[in-house]
Parts: sequence; structure tokens; C-alpha cells
Amino acid sequence: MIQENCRIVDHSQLAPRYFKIVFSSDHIAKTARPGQFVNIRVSNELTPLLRRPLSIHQSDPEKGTFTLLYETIGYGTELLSKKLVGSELNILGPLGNGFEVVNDIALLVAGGMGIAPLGFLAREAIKSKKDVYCFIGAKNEGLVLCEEGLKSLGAKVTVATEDGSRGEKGLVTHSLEKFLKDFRLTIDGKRLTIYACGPRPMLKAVAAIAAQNNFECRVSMEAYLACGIGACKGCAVDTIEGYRMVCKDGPVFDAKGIKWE
Amino acid sequence: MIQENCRIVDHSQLAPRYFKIVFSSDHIAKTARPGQFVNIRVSNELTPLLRRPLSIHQSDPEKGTFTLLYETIGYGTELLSKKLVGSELNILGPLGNGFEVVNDIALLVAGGMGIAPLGFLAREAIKSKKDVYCFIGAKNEGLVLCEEGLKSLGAKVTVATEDGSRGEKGLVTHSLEKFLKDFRLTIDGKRLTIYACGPRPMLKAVAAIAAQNNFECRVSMEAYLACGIGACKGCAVDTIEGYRMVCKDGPVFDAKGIKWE
Amino acid sequence: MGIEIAGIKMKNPVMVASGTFGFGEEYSELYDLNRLGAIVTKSVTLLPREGNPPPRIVETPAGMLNSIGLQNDGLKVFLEKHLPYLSKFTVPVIVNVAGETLDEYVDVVKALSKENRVDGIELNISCPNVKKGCMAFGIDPKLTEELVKAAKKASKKPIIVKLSPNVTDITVIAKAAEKAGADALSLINTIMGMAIDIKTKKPKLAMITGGLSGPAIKPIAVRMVWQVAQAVKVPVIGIGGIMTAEDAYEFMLAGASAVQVGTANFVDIESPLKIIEGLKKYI
Amino acid sequence: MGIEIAGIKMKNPVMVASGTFGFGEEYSELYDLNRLGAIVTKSVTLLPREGNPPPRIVETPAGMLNSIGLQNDGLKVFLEKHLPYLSKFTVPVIVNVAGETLDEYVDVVKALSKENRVDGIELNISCPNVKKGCMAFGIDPKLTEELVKAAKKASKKPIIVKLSPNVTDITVIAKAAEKAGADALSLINTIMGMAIDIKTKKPKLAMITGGLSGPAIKPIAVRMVWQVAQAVKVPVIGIGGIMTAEDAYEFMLAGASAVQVGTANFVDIESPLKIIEGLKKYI
Ligand SMILES: Cc1cc2nc3c(=O)[nH]c(=O)nc-3n(C[C@H](O)[C@H](O)[C@H](O)COP(=O)(O)OP(=O)(O)OC[C@H]3O[C@@H](n4cnc5c(N)ncnc54)[C@H](O)[C@@H]3O)c2cc1C
Ligand SMILES: Cc1cc2nc3c(=O)[nH]c(=O)nc-3n(C[C@H](O)[C@H](O)[C@H](O)COP(=O)(O)OP(=O)(O)OC[C@H]3O[C@@H](n4cnc5c(N)ncnc54)[C@H](O)[C@@H]3O)c2cc1C
Ligand SMILES: Cc1cc2nc3c(=O)[nH]c(=O)nc-3n(C[C@H](O)[C@H](O)[C@H](O)COP(=O)(O)O)c2cc1C
Ligand SMILES: Cc1cc2nc3c(=O)[nH]c(=O)nc-3n(C[C@H](O)[C@H](O)[C@H](O)COP(=O)(O)O)c2cc1C
Ligand code: FES
Ligand code: FES
Repeated sequence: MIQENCRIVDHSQLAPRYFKIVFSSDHIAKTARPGQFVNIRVSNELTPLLRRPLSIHQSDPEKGTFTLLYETIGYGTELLSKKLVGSELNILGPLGNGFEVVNDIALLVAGGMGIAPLGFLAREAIKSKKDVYCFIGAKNEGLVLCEEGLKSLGAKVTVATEDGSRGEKGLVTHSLEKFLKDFRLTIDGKRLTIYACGPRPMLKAVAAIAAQNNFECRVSMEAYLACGIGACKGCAVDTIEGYRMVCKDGPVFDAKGIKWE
Repeated sequence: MIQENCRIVDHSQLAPRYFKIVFSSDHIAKTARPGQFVNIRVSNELTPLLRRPLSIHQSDPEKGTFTLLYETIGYGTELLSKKLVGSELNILGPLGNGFEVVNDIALLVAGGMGIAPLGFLAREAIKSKKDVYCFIGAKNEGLVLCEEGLKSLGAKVTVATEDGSRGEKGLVTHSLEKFLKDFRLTIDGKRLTIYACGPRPMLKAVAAIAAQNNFECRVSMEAYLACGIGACKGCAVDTIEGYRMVCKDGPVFDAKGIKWE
Repeated sequence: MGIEIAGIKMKNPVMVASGTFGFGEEYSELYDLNRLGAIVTKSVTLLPREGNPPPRIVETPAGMLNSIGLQNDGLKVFLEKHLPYLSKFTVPVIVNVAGETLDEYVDVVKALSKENRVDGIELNISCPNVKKGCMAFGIDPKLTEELVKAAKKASKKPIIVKLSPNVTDITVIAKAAEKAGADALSLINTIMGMAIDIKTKKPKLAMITGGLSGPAIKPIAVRMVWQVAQAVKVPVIGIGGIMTAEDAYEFMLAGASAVQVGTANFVDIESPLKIIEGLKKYI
Repeated sequence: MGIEIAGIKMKNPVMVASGTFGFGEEYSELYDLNRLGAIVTKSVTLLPREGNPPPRIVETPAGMLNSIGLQNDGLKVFLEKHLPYLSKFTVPVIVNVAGETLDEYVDVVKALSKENRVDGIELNISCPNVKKGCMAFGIDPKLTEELVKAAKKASKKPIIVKLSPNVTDITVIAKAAEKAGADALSLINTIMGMAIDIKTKKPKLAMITGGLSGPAIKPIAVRMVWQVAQAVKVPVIGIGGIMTAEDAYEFMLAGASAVQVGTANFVDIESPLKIIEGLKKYI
């Protein structure tokens, strides 16, 4: 973990409100693990005052760069989207616990921008010879990210779009359920973990599916952050063991532990 | 008076902290009088919140442009100095009463950035066939503005720099006093008005000199503004008739009326 | 968008706040005042007040301090000059009244009550920038009650009481005002603040302290509006840092029936109009 | 730059404020804690507190609201885990103490008094984010006096009393604390505020209201520090929106002997260090 000014080495728009940004930082590129995030000061002004958390999508230790994918939601991400290649932003990271790949099969479920941390995880899981299945959910074809990249790495990719413009029509959780029905029988001995990131209702649904099937499930949670390092207790998520901090105890949690209510 | 988005058509640096900026606005260019100012929203952020007042230095009704000269003092003017040609800023103006040239001889005394409104005044006074004498005071040679321009218009220009790097050495008020000593005798019938803009201590000194010599004297005053149009009573200046508003009753006041204390 | 507050009919729930709009004269050169929900005038006092020495204004993070000190020409000039000017418009006029003593308030209220063009009276018991009176009333529930009672007795016009945020529990004052017969409450006035120039080592305002307004205070204002809206039955008018329609709607969700726009007038002359337009999406 | 406040010797007058720095553990990974004037810990309560439901944080113009609700592991874990960790450093440790009842405060103060590593105690009588106790003490001069007296009786450690800005007249509370024997006063804690999400139409914080901190409140904090510094003889520690050395110096000009940096820690981890460095120009 370090706080430093990082230069933007690449910045491009992927879809109407989706962007990809590449920063240079030896430290972050070398130490980042999938599921971790950085906390970015998008402006030196007093408004917006707080940093903005974004998951690390990819890191290249050789080049000393790391990549983020983000969606413009409000003021902070809008400001970020206007930053030019060559300029520097103050970044704190890498933060959070990250994913740990324990079983032989990694089943990744991404809703919308949820693909951001899962892309990194897919790459690392494939490197360590796991079977990787990716479920990518999006509103429509234009918002499906990383499909080709993940396929070329060797992941088995299923796409679901709400309007059916690409892949299966419907929610990604529906595709997941359908898949698991048949797949359960073929696992034979190999153990499987589900990793999910996306909107909370999606995570809740994935957690329920995992529980039904008795699979391990890890979810990457969001909360409004202040310090980003565990000091202020601002980013509580309610778990069966009490409040836990998204920024330090998470963002990755065992889905069984979350009080989804 | 109008509030509108004005495009920056030119922007250049004149000295380490002096800038010249040209905006396009038919309305302001056509209606502005010397001594009036505009109130500029230098940023759409919440900090800085208030507009920044700058005097109109020049206006070109044909081209529909007007020019400002400014010094970077703090946050607002720093932000302004970074605005690019082609971008738009929200401007309220023209505001204030402005100078009125009544006598045959106009004696202009500028301290530092005080030249900003006086440049406009000099041009108009020469147009209406007045004799114009300009006293330009600056810290050093690099900060002397408009000397050549005023000369070529036909004004008689005296420069005073504090370090003597150009023109007379010393304060501009000193040059003024020296000049008036001899000049008083030669006026014969023609009446003279002194117009001054600059730091308050300088204005006070000019006012004293004018009083001694029994000349009319008009000074352009500064105050922190909020509304800029006379509604909030924020920009009071203490006069013998009570508080008057810099933005509406001024910025130009009869020097005799100001309580210089 | 039309509403009725304390019996005053407005085209929309967006007024301009006292002290930020003068008596409308300056702004009338810039747009048609009849587009506003209502105009709340600068505070009018019985006698002319010359206000505080300058500097009176200083910028702060997302806000500003002012210490105008109720500069105004007094009741007589108001009646002779400012009110007749406002008669050129049909927009409701709410006259904000301030004073050092109860009698001063009552005298002004009485005089205003006779004027047809006055649609309502806002009692400013919350100005932090004068040495005597005003905020002294607004931080003491007993004085608030007395003053509001006296004003109600003196006038048949709707009486809006403008509350001070510089108190431990604003609902206590709000209830006192309601009990005394206030037809509506408006809040908040500015919060006492201060800024020091580190170069001169002196306060930036000649009066040392001033009133904080602007976006910086919005969260405090929303909280107080929410507290007061739950504590009283009379309508509440939300004020404090409203810059956009979204801000205005936030106050309405907190329980305000209408809003007043203050500092935003300085930042963007058209902000009340933009807020009115923007609110159409929400209400 | 070295100062002594309430008998606590500090290398410089810049502390980190309670609740924004945990118990120093996280920040110690980022820089040497010994560079700070002092560490003020997160509030410690007698028993563990799980804090308020999320969301607990929301951004506002030039500020933020929090409603953490004093989440902490309680006195026992503090003594067993956090305090020993801090023993690795030489920086003065001021333990911030909160409670629902007078006895709770006293029990914690007593226990802390036995610890060598505790250089001072800050009584938090100003947290707006808990239903019982805490700010209830800080808005009532009698309760303040009682509590401070009891704490002084229970301990020989320097006692700093942290005041609430949510009062009509902060000097009344300040004087009560001084009279009861407070060795220093620190102010301000957060100001009660609220924000509503106009999409969901619900408050953005689960607890509805929260405490406002950051640059937005600086003018209010400077004003209160100035008022209190004139009203009492004990040293005053300035808190509220300090982001830069210039802000810190502004508080000192208002009468503060030292400052605490809170929200700025979130914006720039290094801000206390930059403030220390920058202050060298001024003092
Ligand atoms: C650990 C973590 C990792 C994340 N990774 C990504 C990512 O890789 N790509 C991506 O597009 N988004 C990611 N998010 C969400 C992202 O942080 C928010 O979309 C962003 O902060 C919104 O800021 P804004 O100023 O544009 O929105 P605004 O709504 O204007 O922000 C207002 C405030 O709310 C906070 N906020 C708003 N939405 C969220 C949210 N969903 N989560 C946390 N804070 C929020 C902001 O930080 C800010 O404090 C992540 C969030 C967390 C907690
Ligand atoms: C009628 C009028 C005409 C002016 N014309 C010019 C001009 O032509 N060229 C020029 O360089 N300057 C001019 N000034 C001064 C100029 O407005 C200030 O230098 C500028 O506002 C400083 O803003 P800042 O954000 O850079 O400084 P900061 O010090 O950061 O500003 C903080 C606050 O103080 C105000 N402020 C600071 N200094 C002054 C000042 N001297 N007068 C008024 N407000 C001030 C700012 O507006 C702002 O509200 C004029 C001022 C007035 C009142
Ligand atoms: C420059 C200025 C002058 C003010 N004068 C008055 C006044 O005369 N009477 C009054 O009741 N309120 C006065 N106020 C308070 C405003 O009406 C309003 O309550 C406050 O500014 C908060 O709203 P805002 O944040 O939208 O400005 C004044 C505010 C400012 C900024
Ligand atoms: C997230 C957060 C948690 C806080 N927790 C505490 C606390 O536990 N005890 C306390 O006395 N003050 C607490 N405070 C108040 C700060 O110590 C400080 O008084 C306040 O934030 C104003 O300073 P600032 O504007 O520099 O943040 C907290 C503030 C924040 C922002
Ligand atoms: S953001 Fe401070 S603890 Fe997580
Ligand atoms: S700035 Fe408002 S009256 Fe001059």
C-alpha cells in the first residue's frame, strides 16, 4: 500500500459511459492481487472531497502499469473521464483483501461493471491452471466487456444480455442457474467456487444460487468509503459476525457471511 | 447589463503574473464604458463560489470583443489563467458607473494593474480630443504595461518604476507631484481631472495630491463583491455620505468623498 | 407547481431569500420578476441602518461569510420607493422585517399591514450580524414567542418566522413560534462563522464574525428543516445552500413546502429560474 | 515547533483527530507516526460497540457526513491490543473516551489512568451519532461540569474536553468544563447534518442524520475557537476542516495552541505531515 502520483498512460472510452484507464505505478503493478482496488483523488478541489474507489482490472508488473475499468456514475467519475493521458492523479493502493482462488474450478459472474475485478481474477486463475468459466451479464450488446479477451485466454464465456442483443436473453443469474443444473453432475471430484461482482441484488441472487448448490461463493461488495484503509469505520457491511469493513476486511467476502436481508 | 457565456478568443501572458484575455460578446463590447467591469464565473465548481470582478480594458464594438488585463492573485485568477482559447465562461456585465471625462485635460495615474480600466479611459478621452497624460507606475520594467500603445495613441506617458529599471525611479505618485509642480502654471484656463486606479495607499496619496492642487480627482475603488449589481450591500466603501456600493455606485468615486482614514 | 403558503398564493415554490435580492430592482433588469414564486425583500428596519464597516464579504470553501449588518433605508423609504417599484409586478412580495427591540418590529409590522402590495411578512429573528436584537430573539424561545405574538396582534398579514440555526435545538424555537401563531416558518438564516487573513493576522471581516451561507451549510439546513417539519404543523420554507433544482427538491423531501434561494443569486443570476424549471421534473 | 499542552509534550502542534485515524495501525504502514504531534485515538467505550447500520458516509459540498456511531472494540481490546501496538512508537497518545453514562466514562478514564502509554485523555462529549449519552453531556453545561469533575477525580492524566458545536453558546460549555478542571479544550466535533437521496427519496445515511466535517465547517470552527479562546484560560485545540498549514495557522491566530487534523487524512494520507512542514513558515 502506497500513496503516490500516477501518470495516466492510456485512457479510452469503451461504451457510452464505460471507460478504461491505464496508470503507471511500479509498486501497484507489482503488488496488486485480483479483487484489490485503488482509491483515486480525481480532483484537487474541495468538491468532490473524497477519493473514488475503483477495482484493479489488470496489472502488468513488467511494464509497471495497471488498468481500471469504470462507469461514469456521478460527479467524480465524470471528472475522471475527462483526465488526459500524461496527467497525474494521486492514488492510494493497492487496497483490500482481494480474491483467493482455492478450488480447481473458478466460476466468475459479472454484472455490468462487475467485470472490472473479475477480469484480473480470470487471468490469474488461468495462469494457475484452473478451469475458468465466465458469466458476463449486461444490459445490451454494447455494454458487454472483455468477452473476446477472456475467450482468447482460454476461459469459457457465457454472455447474457437483458435485451437479448447478444448471448442469452435475460439476467446473468438465470444463465448461471441453467448452466449449473447440468454442470453439477460433471464436476466429479473437482471443487468449484463462484466469484461474483455486480449490483447488490445480483450478488444476493448469486449467493442464493451458490447456497442452494452448496458451492463456495465469494462476492466483491461496495460501500461508500472515506479512508479506504480500515481506519474510519465508514464502509460497514453487515455480516453474521457483525459489521465488517469493505475497504479492509473486504471488498471480497464469503457470500454466506453477508446479511443480505 | 447581461449574463451570458462568452467565448475566449485570445489569452496571453504579459509578465510572470500578468495576463490579457479577450472575450467575444456583442452586448458587452457595444455597451461598455471606461471604468466599468465584468463579473466572471471562473469555474463551475462550488469553490471558488463567487464571481471575480475585472475591469474592462478595451472594447471593440465592431468585432464584438472586449479585453481584460489581470494579475494572478489567488485561486480564482489562477484558475482563470489556465482557461483555453475557445472555451466559454459565464460573464455578467458591463457593471458599475464608469468614468466620465468632463475636463479638457485627463491626467491618468495607474499603479500596477490599475492600468486595466485606465487604458480604456485613455483611448476614449483621446477620441474625444482631450489632452491625455498617463503616469504608469510599476515595480520594475517587466511590469510596465501599455506604455507603447498609449504613446502611439497620442498620450503623453511618464513611467515610474520602484527599482528605476525604466523611466523615473520611485513611486508614481512622486512623478505625479513633480510633474504638477511645473505643469500647474501652464494649464491656463483648461481644466484638469485626475483619474487613478491602483492599490489603496496609492489612491489615497493621489487623492491628497489632487486636493492640494485643487484638482478634480476620480478613483476606481476595489472591494470584495458578492452580487456585483447593487443588491446585497456587500461591497461597501466608506464615504462622507455614508457607505456606498463599489459595484453599483462605483467603482469610480470622487476622491474627495472617500473616507481614506 | 402552484402552491399556497400561509395564505400566500405562489406560481411555484421558489422564492428569493432576504438580503440576496435587494428589493428586486437590480434583478428586474435581468429577468421578469413575475416568474418567481415570491420575492422576500432585504430586511426592513424602522429607521435607516447604515450597516457594518467593510470588508463585509469573504469567500469560504463552498460558501461565503457576510456581515452586512442589515443596511437598509428604513421603513419610510421602503414604503415610498421600494414598495411602489414592486407594484409594477404581480409576484407576491414578502417583506422581511428586523429590529433591535420588540417595539421596533411591531411598528414596522403595523405599517406594512396597511399596504396592499405586501402579501406577507417574514420576521427575521436570526440575523447574526448586528449587536443588538434580531438573533437575540431567535435563540430564546420566550422572546420568540413574545415577539411573534406581538406581531400577530399587530397584523392580519401572514407572518413567517425566520429561524436561526445558531441554537442547540431549533425545534424548541420553532414550536415557540408556532405556539405564538406563526403562519409559517422559514429556515435557516446564516450560521455564525469567521475567517482570519493569515497575512495580516486579522479577521477578514471588519466585524470579526459573519454569517455563513451557500452550499457548505446545506447539510445543516436540510437537517434542521427535517427536524422542524416533524415538530410543527405549519408549513416550513427551506433555505440554505440551494443551488439547483435537486437541492430544492432535497429540502422538499425533508419536509419543506417551499424554498428560498439566497447565495445562488450571486453565482448565477438565473438560478431561481433554473430551479423552477428543473423542479418540474420532480413535483 | 515543540509545545506542551495540558502537560503533554509534543514535537509539533499537529495531532490527528479522533475517529479519523483509528488507533494508528493502518496509517503506520504509510509513514512514521512519530512525526506527529500526538495521536488522538478513535473513541474508546467501556464495552465494545458495533456502531450504526450502513450507509455511514456521504459526501457533501466541501465536506462529508458520517454516522459511524462510535464503533470500537471496547476498553478491554483497546488495552490488550491497540495500546500495546502504540507502545512501539514514542509519539504522545491521547485516548478519546466516550460513553452513554457518567459511570461509563469514569470507568474507562480510571482504567486508562493506570497505563503509562496514555499521555492524555480526551473526553468526547460531543458525538452526534449515538442515541444515548455523549453529545447529551456536551450540550448541557451542568452535565459537562459533572462529567469533567468526575473524570478529573478519577485520573491524574491530563484531561482534554472535546466540545460540541451543536449549541447556542459554546462558551457556556467551555467555561463549565474549565471550571470543572479541564486541562485543555478541543473543538469542534462534527455538526449535525443530513442529506437525502432524491432518487430513492430516503436519507442517504441509515441513521438519517450524521456529523458534518471537512472544509465546509472551517469558518464555524474558527469562530468557535476564537470565542472559546477568549472565554477560558486553558489551552484550546482547534479542529474543523483543516486541510493545509494555512488552515492550521488560521486556527492558531484564532487562539488555538494546537490543532487536530481529521477529514484531511482521508483526502491525502500525508496531510498532517504536510501541515507540520508548512507550519514551519509561520511559527
Ligand atoms: C471496492 C470498490 C471497488 C469498485 N470498483 C469499481 C470499478 O472497478 N469500476 C467502477 O465503475 N466502479 C467501481 N466501484 C464503484 C465506484 O467507486 C463508484 O461508482 C464511484 O465512486 C462513483 O463516484 P461518482 O462521484 O461518479 O458518483 P457520485 O454518486 O457522485 O458519488 C457520490 C459519493 O458516493 C460514492 N459512491 C457512489 N456510488 C458508489 C458505489 N457504488 N460504491 C462506492 N461508493 C460510491 C462516491 O465515492 C462519492 O463519495 C467500486 C466501489 C468500491 C467500494
Ligand atoms: C471593480 C473591480 C475591478 C477590478 N479590476 C481588476 C482588473 O482589471 N485586473 C485585475 O487584475 N484585478 C482587478 N480587480 C481585482 C480582482 O477582482 C481580484 O484580484 C480578484 O478577484 C482576486 O481573485 P482571486 O481568486 O485570484 O484571489 P483570492 O484572494 O483567492 O480571492 C478571494 C476572494 O477575495 C476577492 N478579492 C481578492 N482580492 C480582491 C480585490 N483586490 N478586489 C476585489 N475582490 C478581491 C475575490 O474576488 C474572492 O472573493 C478588480 C476588483 C474590482 C472590485
Ligand atoms: C449577503 C447576504 C445578506 C443577507 N441579508 C439578510 C437579511 O437582511 N435578512 C435575512 O433575514 N436574511 C439575510 N440573509 C440570509 C439569507 O436570506 C439566507 O437565509 C441564507 O443566506 C442562507 O441561504 P443561502 O445559503 O441560499 O444563501 C443574507 C444572506 C446573505 C448571503
Ligand atoms: C469518520 C469520522 C469519525 C469520527 N469519529 C469520532 C470519534 O470517534 N470521536 C470523536 O471525538 N470525534 C470523532 N470525529 C470527529 C473528528 O475528530 C473531528 O472533530 C471532526 O471531524 C472535525 O474535524 P475535520 O473537519 O478535520 O474532520 C469523527 C469524524 C469523522 C469524519
Ligand atoms: S473507508 Fe474507512 S474504514 Fe473503510
Ligand atoms: S456586491 Fe452586492 S451590492 Fe455590491
